[in-house]
Amino acid sequence: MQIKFKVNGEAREIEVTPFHRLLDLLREDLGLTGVKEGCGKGECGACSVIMNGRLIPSCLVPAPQADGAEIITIEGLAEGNSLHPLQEAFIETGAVQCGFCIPGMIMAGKNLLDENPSPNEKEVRTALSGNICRCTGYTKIIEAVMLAADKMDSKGSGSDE
Amino acid sequence: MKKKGRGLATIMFGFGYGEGFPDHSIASIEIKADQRIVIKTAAADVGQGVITTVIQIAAEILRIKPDYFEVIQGDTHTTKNSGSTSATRQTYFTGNAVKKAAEDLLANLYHYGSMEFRSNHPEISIKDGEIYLYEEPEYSISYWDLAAKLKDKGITLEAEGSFFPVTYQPDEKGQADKVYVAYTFLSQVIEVEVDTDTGIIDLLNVYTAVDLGKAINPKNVEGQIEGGTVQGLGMAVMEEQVIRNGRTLNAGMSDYLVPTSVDIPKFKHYLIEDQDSEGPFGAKGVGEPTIIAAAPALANAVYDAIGIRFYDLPLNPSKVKKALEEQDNKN
Amino acid sequence: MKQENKQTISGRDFEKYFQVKNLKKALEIKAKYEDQILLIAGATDVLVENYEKLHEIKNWLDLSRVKELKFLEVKEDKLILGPLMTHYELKNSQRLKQKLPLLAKAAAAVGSPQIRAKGTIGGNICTSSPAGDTLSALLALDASFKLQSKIDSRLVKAEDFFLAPKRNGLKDNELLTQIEIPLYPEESLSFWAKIGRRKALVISTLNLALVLYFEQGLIKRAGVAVGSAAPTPIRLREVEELMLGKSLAELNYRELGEEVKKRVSPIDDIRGTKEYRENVVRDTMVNALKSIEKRREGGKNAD
Amino acid sequence: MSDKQYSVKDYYCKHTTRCSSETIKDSKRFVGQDILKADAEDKVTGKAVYANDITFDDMLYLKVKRAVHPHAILKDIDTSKAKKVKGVVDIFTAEDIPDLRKFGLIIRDQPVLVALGKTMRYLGDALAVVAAESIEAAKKAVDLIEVKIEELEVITDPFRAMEADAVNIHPDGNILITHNLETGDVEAGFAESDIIVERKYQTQFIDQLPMQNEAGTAFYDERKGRVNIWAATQWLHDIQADVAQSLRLAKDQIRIIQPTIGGAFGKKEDVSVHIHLAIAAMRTGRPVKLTFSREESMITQSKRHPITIINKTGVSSDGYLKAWQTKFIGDTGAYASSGPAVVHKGMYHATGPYNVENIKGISHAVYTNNTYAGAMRGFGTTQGAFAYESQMDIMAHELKMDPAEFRQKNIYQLGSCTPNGQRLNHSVNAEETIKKVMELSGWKGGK
Repeated sequence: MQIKFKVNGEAREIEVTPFHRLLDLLREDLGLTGVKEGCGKGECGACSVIMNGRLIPSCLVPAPQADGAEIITIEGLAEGNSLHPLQEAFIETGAVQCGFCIPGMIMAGKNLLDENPSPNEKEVRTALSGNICRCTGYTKIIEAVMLAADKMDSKGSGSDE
Repeated sequence: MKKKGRGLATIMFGFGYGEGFPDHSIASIEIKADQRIVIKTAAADVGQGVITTVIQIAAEILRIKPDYFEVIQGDTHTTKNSGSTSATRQTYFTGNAVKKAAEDLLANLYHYGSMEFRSNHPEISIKDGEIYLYEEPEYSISYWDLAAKLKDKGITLEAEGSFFPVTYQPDEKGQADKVYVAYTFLSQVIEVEVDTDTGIIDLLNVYTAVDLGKAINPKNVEGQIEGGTVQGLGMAVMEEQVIRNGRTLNAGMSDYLVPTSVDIPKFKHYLIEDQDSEGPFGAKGVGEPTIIAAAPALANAVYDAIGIRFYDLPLNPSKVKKALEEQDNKN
Repeated sequence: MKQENKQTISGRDFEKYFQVKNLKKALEIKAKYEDQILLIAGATDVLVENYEKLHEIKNWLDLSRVKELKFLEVKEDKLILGPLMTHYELKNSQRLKQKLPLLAKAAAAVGSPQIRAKGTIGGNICTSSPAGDTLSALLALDASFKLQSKIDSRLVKAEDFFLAPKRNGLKDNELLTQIEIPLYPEESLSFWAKIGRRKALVISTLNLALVLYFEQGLIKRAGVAVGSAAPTPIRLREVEELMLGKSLAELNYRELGEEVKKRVSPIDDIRGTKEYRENVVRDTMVNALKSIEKRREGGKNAD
Repeated sequence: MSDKQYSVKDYYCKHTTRCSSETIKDSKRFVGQDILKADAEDKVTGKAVYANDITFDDMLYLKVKRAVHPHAILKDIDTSKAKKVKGVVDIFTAEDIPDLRKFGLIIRDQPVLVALGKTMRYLGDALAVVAAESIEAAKKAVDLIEVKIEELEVITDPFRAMEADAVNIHPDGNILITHNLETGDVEAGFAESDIIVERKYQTQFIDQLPMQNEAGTAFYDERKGRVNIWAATQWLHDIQADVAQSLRLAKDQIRIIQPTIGGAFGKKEDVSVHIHLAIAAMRTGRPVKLTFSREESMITQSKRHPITIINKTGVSSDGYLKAWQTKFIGDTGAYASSGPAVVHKGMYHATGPYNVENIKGISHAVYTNNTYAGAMRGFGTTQGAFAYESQMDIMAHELKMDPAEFRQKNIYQLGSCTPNGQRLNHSVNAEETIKKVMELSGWKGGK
């Protein structure tokens, strides 16, 4: 079946089948390999993308459910050569080790900051609780999201909805 | 009811393969005319940051900003053996190999630089990618221009370094003069709160002091401490692959649990840097030591909290609650 | 599209995918295909269950676009919910938090932020896992489920709906179309707890829901239900009855905990031992009562 | 055979990394500074290429048929139904590749494919590999492969494995390796001890659980006679050598290119996808990809060793360690992997960083039919530390002494000697770590 949707602002039209997941569609058909598969069962968060304004596990979305949706992946965050404040903050705080969880983590961070531009630490922790990281022990990732909130706040670009 | 406790553990870790195993690392560095300095190493960066570490070491020796460096990594046909990313060995081994290559290259910068200026080594100086006459700094040549000039003469401005320290295989009683290249030491205090109703252990604070010789990149060391400790705490309280009759009962992340962002404690670290090791700039390895103290420190903290000693890992809620019930029934 | 459609390769049993927009159509399809079609809404349970064999599914019925199944309304003495309400929507609904904080709290404990954004309460009910987080809350709140077929509909009490692990009273031609929860006039206080091996993204080792309705200081109604402590989530009517007509001061919490413990029949599994669940369900019941007592004393702001 | 030419360059140059010094304060010194990670920008933008992100047109997908029983003899394997699945290009078993050699990190005891009449020793053993046009066809074909076996006793723990009547998992018996440790006179040490504590500790199977599962892509360059493999590994040249020897190729005929690695922690030391990829690439002449699911990764690849540790320690009433006797029994599972090195490394560290004159230890790594155990962060010493640091606290408690004070009494100093007889001549600040951690945590002593 044919579906239409928007990925990172670009309209796409593509033939899909329900046994392919949104994850497969993004990675294999559209080459958006920043979206990662860590478990395939919604238990790790590596495949998280934002669909219609909500953070969702793309491994648990049959491709046809993306029809008409607006999707943002990690590839859609930077504008040209200028990184999103979250991306900058992850680099600056040393929050990146192997990097496999990072795209999903950053999307979870973005989803939080879209809804709550100045979260406290507890809110950050909760917002990231669906994303497993095995390398960092989370501490610097939490710092990164807090730092990004500050950056966006001071830029006055806290609300990019 | 919630009961607080704290526990201490002190550990050591002999790193490198040791035991007489031929443990070595080879790396090379080339200065290119197009303003790049290329490090080639097969050392696998699994996220710990060896790429960044070797750039810092080479930049330090070659007296030029890290921004010019590229690391070409991991190809059996273009890089030589750097050994494995294991045994907490890459900073020490590949770090030293890169340092030696950089030193060789630095010496050659002096050598070719002195030919350029028709002067002797002590009369020239090197800084920020420029070779210049000490007394007359206006006479200078950049690394890149030098590399270009040498290239015309068929000379590549490159060097290879290797590090191959000796250890000995222990005898039948496990004895030898040198079994591991060096030891890292670490102490950790962990504070917990045990919920006596549910047997769930809350992780509150972790304090770490590590004797690591020298932190090449302190932030990355912190990342190792936090990540390693959380893995160790996972082992202490929740992780277990349950294999019964050869079959894994929890092959998947819904039942093989590791800590999440809401499970982790807060951290404070102290790095002890005596720069007294044979590693680059006195550095010792730190990757593995960061996981080791967590489980015993936690078990000791739980004992402090509830007076029960556990001998089997992990201290999962079922185990803790069962012990609490038995304690209750005794009293 | 540059990507070649590989439909011709076998190993893919897929035939039909119905993405229906209204309930009537959905019921027609369900009547026709009965158990030969896979229902999805949030898809969070179904895709996990069928991981590695999605290609073997022949027919799909996707309810996610049936707008008439997504609502939350207060109608006189009851709150009614469409099964497509996501856990995220329930957790954040001001009306639900005000009317039935117990259910909002249970919804907030489901899975992870990602799962809550996608998973629905209808899915949680129809999957009928003994560990389903919202199910103990629904049982304690005396919820009923409207099961509808092309021809007629019936209302089934939550406590009669769950039959066995992942089995329920839905017939092959029926869909769950509405959840009804009575709103009683009395002052009520509730408690919900999820016990797991970690603090997030975890399947319940145990969950417990308690709601008490007070009239002049006496317990007029009560709801007690537990999850992951029996083959299905269960409501404990006998324990409720022990509390009726009494004030909190007259209750023996420890005894009530023991009564709960007596009535569960958990198993040993990877998430906890039978013994663990029995003891913790007892202590959690005690905590639930203490928590309600505390809140009653210190003004009745729900936790 | 495809006539398309594939190039290593397709996925080669991308793995170059640059480093930034923008944020450093003192531009003259780079060591000891928080230089930003060189590879972080690629990772936060989703540009970093991991093995599973590598795709070629015309690529085949592989799926492995694995053991159906943890310990059994393979009597028959029938792939005829599987071969009929449309989209299946190739299925191979050990019978199709007669000269395969075993592989392994230290001891080569692991079959690439279990041959007829040979034994499957755990559920991760490979019986056949399917190459198909789609992953679904490969999965379906794997399900249609029929296997007949003769079941053997499943050895579930090392204590059963060491009993005389237990069936041998490998020809030389179930004890893979034994090590001893002895210095001083442990009996004399116990004789002069005032308190003796003996305890038994048990650790569990742990999965390293790197976020990235095993994955790889490969193609065969017929002109050069070389297989190019992209797959994460912790030691390129060692895997290259192991793949080459198992296929009886020259080392140069196997080229392994390291993509970005999504975590390892010891799990990516062993061969995983590599040899199957190489065989399939050579047989089909097409690019091939093999990706493990999380379940497959957990069942098939190495674990942290569960180790049973018995510590008997003697201490004088004034708090000095006099004797330490220890025994380590590690469950190394079905294959050796790093097992020959892990368990005794734990034992070599059995006394922790404490001065003990009289030490005696023995360690065994023992085969079972569990998933094989290998390397994981700490390499046996993580298990050992749980035992020795628990033991230290128990002794402190018996002595009614503050645990920190008790440790400080016995802690290594410059010139101390390890249980192996290694004198520590430089960089020994173990005591300083205790002092600093006490300061940091506000530890005041007592107890």
